[in-house]
Amino acid sequence: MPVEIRPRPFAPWLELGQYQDRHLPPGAFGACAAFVGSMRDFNCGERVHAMTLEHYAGMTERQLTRLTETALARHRLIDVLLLHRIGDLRPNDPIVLVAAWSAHRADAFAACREMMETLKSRATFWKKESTRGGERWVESNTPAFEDR
Amino acid sequence: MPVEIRPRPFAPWLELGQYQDRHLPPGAFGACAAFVGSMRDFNCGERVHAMTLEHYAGMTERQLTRLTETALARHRLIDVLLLHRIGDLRPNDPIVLVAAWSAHRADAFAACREMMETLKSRATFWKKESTRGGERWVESNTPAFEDR
Amino acid sequence: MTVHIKCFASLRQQLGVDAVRLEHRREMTVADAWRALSAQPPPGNLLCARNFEYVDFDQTIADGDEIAFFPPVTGG
Amino acid sequence: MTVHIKCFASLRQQLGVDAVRLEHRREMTVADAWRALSAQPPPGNLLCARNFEYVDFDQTIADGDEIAFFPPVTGG
Repeated sequence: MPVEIRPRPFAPWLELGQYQDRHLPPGAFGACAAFVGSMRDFNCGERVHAMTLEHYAGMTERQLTRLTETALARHRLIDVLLLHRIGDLRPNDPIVLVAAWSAHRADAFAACREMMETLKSRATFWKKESTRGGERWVESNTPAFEDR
Repeated sequence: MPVEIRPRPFAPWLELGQYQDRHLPPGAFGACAAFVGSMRDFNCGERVHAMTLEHYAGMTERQLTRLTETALARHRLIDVLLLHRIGDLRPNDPIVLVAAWSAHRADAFAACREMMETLKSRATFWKKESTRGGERWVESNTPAFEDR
Repeated sequence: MTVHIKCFASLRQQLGVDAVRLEHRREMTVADAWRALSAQPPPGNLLCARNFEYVDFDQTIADGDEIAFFPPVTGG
Repeated sequence: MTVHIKCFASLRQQLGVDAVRLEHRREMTVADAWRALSAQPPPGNLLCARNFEYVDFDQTIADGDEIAFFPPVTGG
Protein backbone atom coordinates (compact mmCIF):
# COMPACT_ATOMS: atom_id res chain seq x y z
CA MET A 1 0.00 0.00 0.00
CA PRO A 2 2.46 2.65 -1.13
CA VAL A 3 1.65 6.27 -0.33
CA GLU A 4 3.90 8.83 -1.96
CA ILE A 5 4.13 12.59 -2.16
CA ARG A 6 5.71 13.59 -5.46
CA PRO A 7 7.56 16.86 -5.97
CA ARG A 8 7.87 16.26 -9.75
CA PRO A 9 5.41 15.55 -12.59
CA PHE A 10 4.42 11.91 -12.92
CA ALA A 11 2.54 9.73 -15.42
CA PRO A 12 -0.25 8.21 -13.32
CA TRP A 13 -1.61 5.59 -15.74
CA LEU A 14 1.87 4.40 -16.60
CA GLU A 15 2.83 4.13 -12.95
CA LEU A 16 -0.44 2.39 -12.14
CA GLY A 17 0.19 -0.24 -14.79
CA GLN A 18 3.78 -0.73 -13.71
CA TYR A 19 2.84 -0.99 -10.05
CA GLN A 20 0.16 -3.56 -10.84
CA ASP A 21 2.51 -5.65 -12.97
CA ARG A 22 5.22 -5.62 -10.33
CA HIS A 23 3.33 -5.88 -7.07
CA LEU A 24 -0.11 -7.41 -7.49
CA PRO A 25 -0.39 -11.21 -7.36
CA PRO A 26 -1.44 -12.26 -10.90
CA GLY A 27 -4.89 -13.80 -11.03
CA ALA A 28 -5.83 -12.75 -7.49
CA PHE A 29 -7.59 -9.49 -8.30
CA GLY A 30 -10.67 -9.25 -10.48
CA ALA A 31 -11.14 -5.51 -10.09
CA CYS A 32 -9.16 -2.30 -10.00
CA ALA A 33 -10.88 1.07 -9.55
CA ALA A 34 -8.69 4.12 -10.07
CA PHE A 35 -9.05 7.88 -10.01
CA VAL A 36 -6.73 10.55 -11.37
CA GLY A 37 -7.21 14.22 -10.58
CA SER A 38 -5.53 16.66 -12.97
CA MET A 39 -4.96 20.41 -13.04
CA ARG A 40 -7.59 22.25 -15.06
CA ASP A 41 -6.78 25.46 -16.93
CA PHE A 42 -10.02 27.08 -15.78
CA ASN A 43 -11.50 27.55 -12.29
CA CYS A 44 -14.07 29.87 -10.70
CA GLY A 45 -14.61 31.69 -13.97
CA GLU A 46 -10.96 32.42 -14.68
CA ARG A 47 -8.13 31.06 -16.78
CA VAL A 48 -5.49 29.44 -14.58
CA HIS A 49 -1.98 29.20 -16.03
CA ALA A 50 -0.08 27.76 -13.09
CA MET A 51 -0.64 26.32 -9.63
CA THR A 52 1.40 25.69 -6.51
CA LEU A 53 0.52 22.85 -4.18
CA GLU A 54 1.66 23.47 -0.61
CA HIS A 55 1.39 20.80 2.07
CA TYR A 56 2.08 20.20 5.75
CA ALA A 57 5.04 17.84 5.68
CA GLY A 58 4.68 15.34 8.50
CA MET A 59 0.92 15.64 8.82
CA THR A 60 0.06 14.91 5.18
CA GLU A 61 1.86 11.56 5.19
CA ARG A 62 -0.01 10.52 8.32
CA GLN A 63 -3.38 11.49 6.88
CA LEU A 64 -2.72 9.67 3.61
CA THR A 65 -1.39 6.54 5.29
CA ARG A 66 -4.33 6.49 7.67
CA LEU A 67 -6.90 6.84 4.92
CA THR A 68 -5.40 3.91 3.01
CA GLU A 69 -5.34 1.84 6.23
CA THR A 70 -8.98 2.71 6.83
CA ALA A 71 -9.85 1.62 3.29
CA LEU A 72 -8.00 -1.68 3.77
CA ALA A 73 -9.83 -2.25 7.06
CA ARG A 74 -13.29 -1.34 5.77
CA HIS A 75 -13.22 -3.20 2.44
CA ARG A 76 -11.94 -6.52 1.15
CA LEU A 77 -8.96 -5.15 -0.74
CA ILE A 78 -5.82 -6.75 -2.08
CA ASP A 79 -3.85 -3.52 -2.31
CA VAL A 80 -4.10 0.25 -2.73
CA LEU A 81 -1.86 2.90 -4.27
CA LEU A 82 -1.88 6.64 -3.59
CA LEU A 83 0.34 9.27 -5.23
CA HIS A 84 -0.07 13.03 -4.68
CA ARG A 85 1.80 15.88 -6.31
CA ILE A 86 3.21 18.92 -4.53
CA GLY A 87 5.10 21.93 -5.88
CA ASP A 88 4.64 23.92 -9.09
CA LEU A 89 2.13 22.57 -11.59
CA ARG A 90 1.00 23.46 -15.09
CA PRO A 91 -2.46 22.82 -16.57
CA ASN A 92 -3.00 19.15 -17.43
CA ASP A 93 -0.45 17.99 -14.84
CA PRO A 94 -1.71 15.05 -12.74
CA ILE A 95 -2.36 15.96 -9.10
CA VAL A 96 -3.47 12.71 -7.52
CA LEU A 97 -3.74 9.01 -8.29
CA VAL A 98 -5.78 6.70 -6.09
CA ALA A 99 -6.25 3.02 -6.93
CA ALA A 100 -7.77 0.02 -5.15
CA TRP A 101 -7.55 -3.66 -6.11
CA SER A 102 -10.02 -6.32 -4.95
CA ALA A 103 -11.47 -9.68 -5.95
CA HIS A 104 -14.86 -8.15 -6.81
CA ARG A 105 -15.75 -4.72 -8.10
CA ALA A 106 -17.92 -3.36 -5.27
CA ASP A 107 -14.98 -3.19 -2.86
CA ALA A 108 -12.62 -1.50 -5.32
CA PHE A 109 -15.19 1.10 -6.37
CA ALA A 110 -16.23 1.95 -2.82
CA ALA A 111 -12.66 2.12 -1.51
CA CYS A 112 -11.42 4.32 -4.37
CA ARG A 113 -14.28 6.75 -3.91
CA GLU A 114 -13.97 6.88 -0.12
CA MET A 115 -10.21 7.42 -0.25
CA MET A 116 -10.67 10.37 -2.61
CA GLU A 117 -13.38 11.95 -0.45
CA THR A 118 -11.30 11.58 2.72
CA LEU A 119 -8.24 12.92 0.93
CA LYS A 120 -10.18 15.95 -0.31
CA SER A 121 -11.61 16.75 3.11
CA ARG A 122 -8.71 15.84 5.43
CA ALA A 123 -5.30 15.73 3.73
CA THR A 124 -3.28 18.87 4.37
CA PHE A 125 -2.70 20.22 0.86
CA TRP A 126 -3.48 23.75 -0.32
CA LYS A 127 -3.74 25.04 -3.88
CA LYS A 128 -2.61 28.48 -4.96
CA GLU A 129 -3.61 29.42 -8.50
CA SER A 130 -1.93 31.90 -10.82
CA THR A 131 -4.36 33.84 -12.98
CA ARG A 132 -4.11 37.02 -15.02
CA GLY A 133 -5.28 38.94 -11.98
CA GLY A 134 -2.48 37.48 -9.87
CA GLU A 135 -2.25 34.67 -7.36
CA ARG A 136 -5.15 33.37 -5.28
CA TRP A 137 -5.58 30.57 -2.77
CA VAL A 138 -8.33 28.10 -3.60
CA GLU A 139 -10.83 28.56 -0.78
CA SER A 140 -12.49 25.17 -0.66
CA ASN A 141 -12.82 21.91 -2.54
CA THR A 142 -15.98 21.02 -4.40
CA PRO A 143 -18.31 18.93 -2.25
CA ALA A 144 -18.47 15.21 -2.92
CA PHE A 145 -21.89 14.83 -4.44
CA GLU A 146 -22.84 18.19 -5.89
CA ASP A 147 -19.67 19.49 -7.45
CA ARG A 148 -20.97 20.95 -10.68
CA MET B 1 -16.28 7.91 -27.01
CA PRO B 2 -14.60 4.82 -28.47
CA VAL B 3 -16.19 1.47 -27.77
CA GLU B 4 -14.16 -1.53 -28.83
CA ILE B 5 -14.43 -5.29 -28.60
CA ARG B 6 -10.95 -6.82 -28.52
CA PRO B 7 -10.20 -10.36 -29.65
CA ARG B 8 -6.59 -10.15 -28.36
CA PRO B 9 -4.97 -9.34 -24.97
CA PHE B 10 -4.53 -5.64 -24.28
CA ALA B 11 -2.78 -3.44 -21.72
CA PRO B 12 -5.61 -1.33 -20.26
CA TRP B 13 -3.63 1.22 -18.23
CA LEU B 14 -1.22 1.81 -21.10
CA GLU B 15 -4.07 2.26 -23.56
CA LEU B 16 -5.91 4.52 -21.15
CA GLY B 17 -2.89 6.79 -20.80
CA GLN B 18 -2.28 6.85 -24.54
CA TYR B 19 -5.92 7.57 -25.31
CA GLN B 20 -5.96 10.42 -22.79
CA ASP B 21 -2.76 11.94 -24.17
CA ARG B 22 -4.01 11.76 -27.74
CA HIS B 23 -7.68 12.60 -27.47
CA LEU B 24 -8.52 14.55 -24.34
CA PRO B 25 -8.21 18.35 -24.49
CA PRO B 26 -5.31 19.23 -22.12
CA GLY B 27 -6.43 21.24 -19.11
CA ALA B 28 -10.15 20.64 -19.70
CA PHE B 29 -10.61 17.61 -17.47
CA GLY B 30 -10.00 17.62 -13.75
CA ALA B 31 -11.07 14.05 -13.15
CA CYS B 32 -10.80 10.61 -14.66
CA ALA B 33 -12.39 7.58 -13.01
CA ALA B 34 -11.47 4.21 -14.46
CA PHE B 35 -12.20 0.57 -13.83
CA VAL B 36 -10.40 -2.53 -15.06
CA GLY B 37 -11.83 -6.00 -14.63
CA SER B 38 -9.35 -8.88 -14.89
CA MET B 39 -9.57 -12.63 -15.00
CA ARG B 40 -9.13 -14.28 -11.62
CA ASP B 41 -7.58 -17.73 -11.23
CA PHE B 42 -10.20 -18.74 -8.68
CA ASN B 43 -14.01 -18.66 -8.82
CA CYS B 44 -16.85 -20.40 -6.96
CA GLY B 45 -14.39 -22.43 -4.91
CA GLU B 46 -12.35 -23.75 -7.80
CA ARG B 47 -9.09 -23.02 -9.55
CA VAL B 48 -9.71 -21.61 -13.03
CA HIS B 49 -6.91 -22.00 -15.56
CA ALA B 50 -8.54 -20.60 -18.69
CA MET B 51 -11.66 -18.80 -19.81
CA THR B 52 -13.52 -18.22 -23.08
CA LEU B 53 -15.59 -15.07 -23.54
CA GLU B 54 -18.40 -15.53 -26.03
CA HIS B 55 -20.54 -12.62 -27.20
CA TYR B 56 -23.47 -11.81 -29.45
CA ALA B 57 -21.84 -9.91 -32.32
CA GLY B 58 -24.15 -7.15 -33.45
CA MET B 59 -26.06 -6.85 -30.18
CA THR B 60 -23.03 -6.34 -27.92
CA GLU B 61 -21.81 -3.31 -29.86
CA ARG B 62 -25.27 -1.73 -29.61
CA GLN B 63 -25.51 -2.31 -25.87
CA LEU B 64 -22.04 -0.91 -25.23
CA THR B 65 -22.55 2.13 -27.44
CA ARG B 66 -25.90 2.83 -25.84
CA LEU B 67 -24.55 2.63 -22.31
CA THR B 68 -21.78 5.12 -23.10
CA GLU B 69 -24.34 7.43 -24.74
CA THR B 70 -26.53 7.17 -21.66
CA ALA B 71 -23.56 8.05 -19.44
CA LEU B 72 -22.74 11.08 -21.61
CA ALA B 73 -26.38 12.20 -21.46
CA ARG B 74 -26.79 11.69 -17.71
CA HIS B 75 -23.52 13.21 -16.49
CA ARG B 76 -21.34 16.16 -17.40
CA LEU B 77 -18.60 14.22 -19.11
CA ILE B 78 -15.87 15.22 -21.50
CA ASP B 79 -15.30 11.73 -22.87
CA VAL B 80 -15.57 8.02 -22.12
CA LEU B 81 -13.63 4.94 -23.21
CA LEU B 82 -14.79 1.32 -23.16
CA LEU B 83 -12.77 -1.74 -24.19
CA HIS B 84 -13.97 -5.33 -23.71
CA ARG B 85 -12.15 -8.56 -24.41
CA ILE B 86 -13.60 -11.63 -26.17
CA GLY B 87 -12.01 -14.98 -27.00
CA ASP B 88 -9.63 -17.15 -25.02
CA LEU B 89 -8.23 -15.68 -21.82
CA ARG B 90 -5.69 -16.72 -19.21
CA PRO B 91 -5.72 -15.73 -15.52
CA ASN B 92 -4.64 -12.09 -15.01
CA ASP B 93 -5.74 -11.09 -18.52
CA PRO B 94 -7.72 -7.83 -18.57
CA ILE B 95 -11.39 -8.31 -19.47
CA VAL B 96 -12.80 -4.80 -19.46
CA LEU B 97 -11.68 -1.17 -19.23
CA VAL B 98 -14.19 1.60 -18.56
CA ALA B 99 -13.10 5.23 -18.12
CA ALA B 100 -14.89 8.57 -17.80
CA TRP B 101 -13.40 12.08 -17.92
CA SER B 102 -15.09 15.15 -16.45
CA ALA B 103 -14.32 18.57 -15.01
CA HIS B 104 -15.19 17.47 -11.47
CA ARG B 105 -14.91 14.10 -9.80
CA ALA B 106 -18.55 13.34 -8.96
CA ASP B 107 -19.51 12.97 -12.63
CA ALA B 108 -16.56 10.75 -13.52
CA PHE B 109 -17.07 8.46 -10.51
CA ALA B 110 -20.81 8.08 -11.05
CA ALA B 111 -20.52 7.53 -14.80
CA CYS B 112 -17.75 4.93 -14.47
CA ARG B 113 -19.71 2.99 -11.89
CA GLU B 114 -22.98 3.16 -13.80
CA MET B 115 -21.38 2.06 -17.06
CA MET B 116 -19.88 -0.98 -15.35
CA GLU B 117 -23.18 -1.95 -13.72
CA THR B 118 -25.10 -1.61 -16.98
CA LEU B 119 -22.41 -3.55 -18.83
CA LYS B 120 -22.54 -6.35 -16.27
CA SER B 121 -26.32 -6.63 -16.37
CA ARG B 122 -27.07 -5.95 -20.08
CA ALA B 123 -24.09 -6.49 -22.40
CA THR B 124 -24.28 -9.83 -24.20
CA PHE B 125 -21.09 -11.56 -23.06
CA TRP B 126 -20.85 -15.01 -21.52
CA LYS B 127 -17.94 -16.58 -19.64
CA LYS B 128 -17.00 -20.23 -19.84
CA GLU B 129 -14.36 -21.33 -17.35
CA SER B 130 -11.95 -24.22 -17.61
CA THR B 131 -11.30 -25.97 -14.32
CA ARG B 132 -9.83 -29.34 -13.37
CA GLY B 133 -13.32 -30.78 -13.46
CA GLY B 134 -13.84 -29.56 -17.02
CA GLU B 135 -15.57 -26.58 -18.57
CA ARG B 136 -18.46 -24.70 -16.99
CA TRP B 137 -20.51 -21.66 -17.94
CA VAL B 138 -20.55 -18.89 -15.36
CA GLU B 139 -24.19 -18.75 -14.28
CA SER B 140 -24.52 -15.14 -13.18
CA ASN B 141 -22.51 -12.05 -12.40
CA THR B 142 -22.02 -10.88 -8.84
CA PRO B 143 -24.64 -8.29 -7.85
CA ALA B 144 -23.56 -4.68 -7.78
CA PHE B 145 -23.59 -3.91 -4.11
CA GLU B 146 -23.21 -7.20 -2.31
CA ASP B 147 -20.68 -9.10 -4.35
CA ARG B 148 -18.61 -10.66 -1.62
CA MET C 1 -42.31 -15.61 -43.25
CA THR C 2 -38.69 -16.23 -42.41
CA VAL C 3 -37.21 -15.85 -38.93
CA HIS C 4 -33.54 -16.20 -38.04
CA ILE C 5 -32.97 -17.70 -34.59
CA LYS C 6 -29.70 -17.70 -32.66
CA CYS C 7 -28.73 -19.29 -29.36
CA PHE C 8 -25.77 -18.44 -27.16
CA ALA C 9 -23.57 -19.82 -24.41
CA SER C 10 -24.91 -22.69 -22.25
CA LEU C 11 -28.22 -22.62 -24.09
CA ARG C 12 -26.49 -23.06 -27.42
CA GLN C 13 -24.69 -26.11 -26.04
CA GLN C 14 -27.77 -27.58 -24.33
CA LEU C 15 -30.00 -27.26 -27.39
CA GLY C 16 -27.20 -28.03 -29.80
CA VAL C 17 -28.43 -25.07 -31.84
CA ASP C 18 -26.21 -22.22 -32.96
CA ALA C 19 -28.27 -20.51 -35.67
CA VAL C 20 -31.37 -21.77 -37.44
CA ARG C 21 -33.76 -20.40 -40.06
CA LEU C 22 -37.44 -20.89 -39.35
CA GLU C 23 -40.17 -20.72 -41.97
CA HIS C 24 -43.63 -19.99 -40.60
CA ARG C 25 -46.98 -19.40 -42.26
CA ARG C 26 -48.67 -17.16 -39.73
CA GLU C 27 -47.81 -14.32 -37.40
CA MET C 28 -45.85 -15.57 -34.42
CA THR C 29 -44.48 -14.36 -31.08
CA VAL C 30 -41.09 -14.89 -29.47
CA ALA C 31 -42.69 -17.59 -27.31
CA ASP C 32 -43.82 -19.36 -30.50
CA ALA C 33 -40.26 -19.23 -31.77
CA TRP C 34 -39.06 -20.87 -28.57
CA ARG C 35 -41.63 -23.65 -28.96
CA ALA C 36 -40.44 -24.25 -32.49
CA LEU C 37 -36.93 -24.64 -31.09
CA SER C 38 -37.51 -26.84 -28.05
CA ALA C 39 -40.23 -29.03 -26.58
CA GLN C 40 -39.11 -27.93 -23.09
CA PRO C 41 -40.65 -24.87 -21.38
CA PRO C 42 -38.21 -21.92 -21.45
CA PRO C 43 -35.82 -21.77 -18.45
CA GLY C 44 -36.91 -19.20 -15.87
CA ASN C 45 -33.87 -17.04 -16.45
CA LEU C 46 -34.00 -17.19 -20.27
CA LEU C 47 -33.46 -13.88 -22.04
CA CYS C 48 -34.40 -13.00 -25.58
CA ALA C 49 -33.72 -10.29 -28.10
CA ARG C 50 -35.45 -9.27 -31.30
CA ASN C 51 -33.23 -7.54 -33.82
CA PHE C 52 -30.50 -6.94 -31.20
CA GLU C 53 -32.82 -5.45 -28.55
CA TYR C 54 -34.07 -7.14 -25.39
CA VAL C 55 -37.78 -8.03 -25.69
CA ASP C 56 -40.45 -9.92 -23.76
CA PHE C 57 -41.76 -13.32 -24.84
CA ASP C 58 -45.06 -11.91 -26.04
CA GLN C 59 -43.41 -9.71 -28.68
CA THR C 60 -44.70 -10.28 -32.19
CA ILE C 61 -42.12 -11.29 -34.77
CA ALA C 62 -41.99 -9.78 -38.28
CA ASP C 63 -40.68 -11.34 -41.47
CA GLY C 64 -36.87 -11.32 -41.57
CA ASP C 65 -36.40 -10.70 -37.83
CA GLU C 66 -33.43 -12.06 -35.93
CA ILE C 67 -34.51 -13.62 -32.63
CA ALA C 68 -31.88 -14.60 -30.05
CA PHE C 69 -32.21 -16.74 -26.93
CA PHE C 70 -29.56 -16.75 -24.23
CA PRO C 71 -28.90 -17.21 -20.49
CA PRO C 72 -28.08 -14.30 -18.12
CA VAL C 73 -25.08 -12.32 -19.34
CA THR C 74 -21.76 -12.59 -17.49
CA GLY C 75 -19.39 -10.07 -19.08
CA GLY C 76 -17.23 -7.41 -17.46
CA MET D 1 7.16 25.24 28.28
CA THR D 2 8.02 25.43 24.60
CA VAL D 3 5.46 25.20 21.80
CA HIS D 4 6.25 25.12 18.09
CA ILE D 5 3.62 26.84 15.96
CA LYS D 6 3.24 26.58 12.21
CA CYS D 7 0.91 28.33 9.76
CA PHE D 8 0.03 27.28 6.24
CA ALA D 9 -1.32 28.58 2.95
CA SER D 10 -3.38 31.80 2.97
CA LEU D 11 -3.12 32.02 6.76
CA ARG D 12 0.67 31.88 6.58
CA GLN D 13 0.63 34.76 4.12
CA GLN D 14 -1.97 36.82 6.02
CA LEU D 15 -0.20 36.55 9.37
CA GLY D 16 3.25 36.66 7.82
CA VAL D 17 4.14 33.72 10.07
CA ASP D 18 5.62 30.48 8.79
CA ALA D 19 6.96 28.85 11.96
CA VAL D 20 7.45 30.35 15.39
CA ARG D 21 8.61 29.08 18.77
CA LEU D 22 6.50 30.15 21.73
CA GLU D 23 7.70 30.12 25.33
CA HIS D 24 4.93 30.00 27.91
CA ARG D 25 4.95 29.71 31.69
CA ARG D 26 1.64 28.02 32.32
CA GLU D 27 -0.52 25.33 30.79
CA MET D 28 -2.22 26.58 27.64
CA THR D 29 -4.83 25.52 25.09
CA VAL D 30 -4.78 25.71 21.31
CA ALA D 31 -6.97 28.81 21.59
CA ASP D 32 -4.32 30.41 23.80
CA ALA D 33 -1.70 29.65 21.17
CA TRP D 34 -3.84 31.40 18.56
CA ARG D 35 -4.15 34.48 20.81
CA ALA D 36 -0.39 34.54 21.20
CA LEU D 37 -0.14 34.57 17.40
CA SER D 38 -2.77 37.12 16.44
CA ALA D 39 -4.90 39.82 18.04
CA GLN D 40 -7.74 38.89 15.65
CA PRO D 41 -10.34 36.27 16.55
CA PRO D 42 -9.72 33.03 14.65
CA PRO D 43 -11.46 32.82 11.22
CA GLY D 44 -14.61 30.70 11.32
CA ASN D 45 -13.15 28.07 9.02
CA LEU D 46 -9.75 27.86 10.77
CA LEU D 47 -8.44 24.35 11.33
CA CYS D 48 -5.77 23.29 13.78
CA ALA D 49 -3.62 20.28 14.49
CA ARG D 50 -1.62 19.20 17.50
CA ASN D 51 1.31 16.92 16.75
CA PHE D 52 -0.01 16.23 13.23
CA GLU D 53 -3.56 15.34 14.31
CA TYR D 54 -6.67 17.48 13.91
CA VAL D 55 -7.79 18.88 17.29
CA ASP D 56 -10.37 21.29 18.70
CA PHE D 57 -9.45 24.71 20.05
CA ASP D 58 -9.95 23.68 23.66
CA GLN D 59 -7.21 21.02 23.49
CA THR D 60 -4.52 21.43 26.12
CA ILE D 61 -0.97 21.79 24.83
CA ALA D 62 1.99 19.96 26.34
CA ASP D 63 5.63 20.98 26.41
CA GLY D 64 7.30 20.41 23.03
CA ASP D 65 4.06 20.12 21.06
CA GLU D 66 3.79 21.23 17.45
CA ILE D 67 0.62 23.22 16.85
CA ALA D 68 -0.47 24.08 13.30
CA PHE D 69 -3.10 26.53 12.06
CA PHE D 70 -4.44 26.42 8.52
CA PRO D 71 -7.44 27.14 6.28
CA PRO D 72 -9.65 24.38 4.78
CA VAL D 73 -7.60 21.89 2.78
CA THR D 74 -7.84 21.86 -1.03
CA GLY D 75 -5.79 18.91 -2.25
CA GLY D 76 -6.73 16.13 -4.64
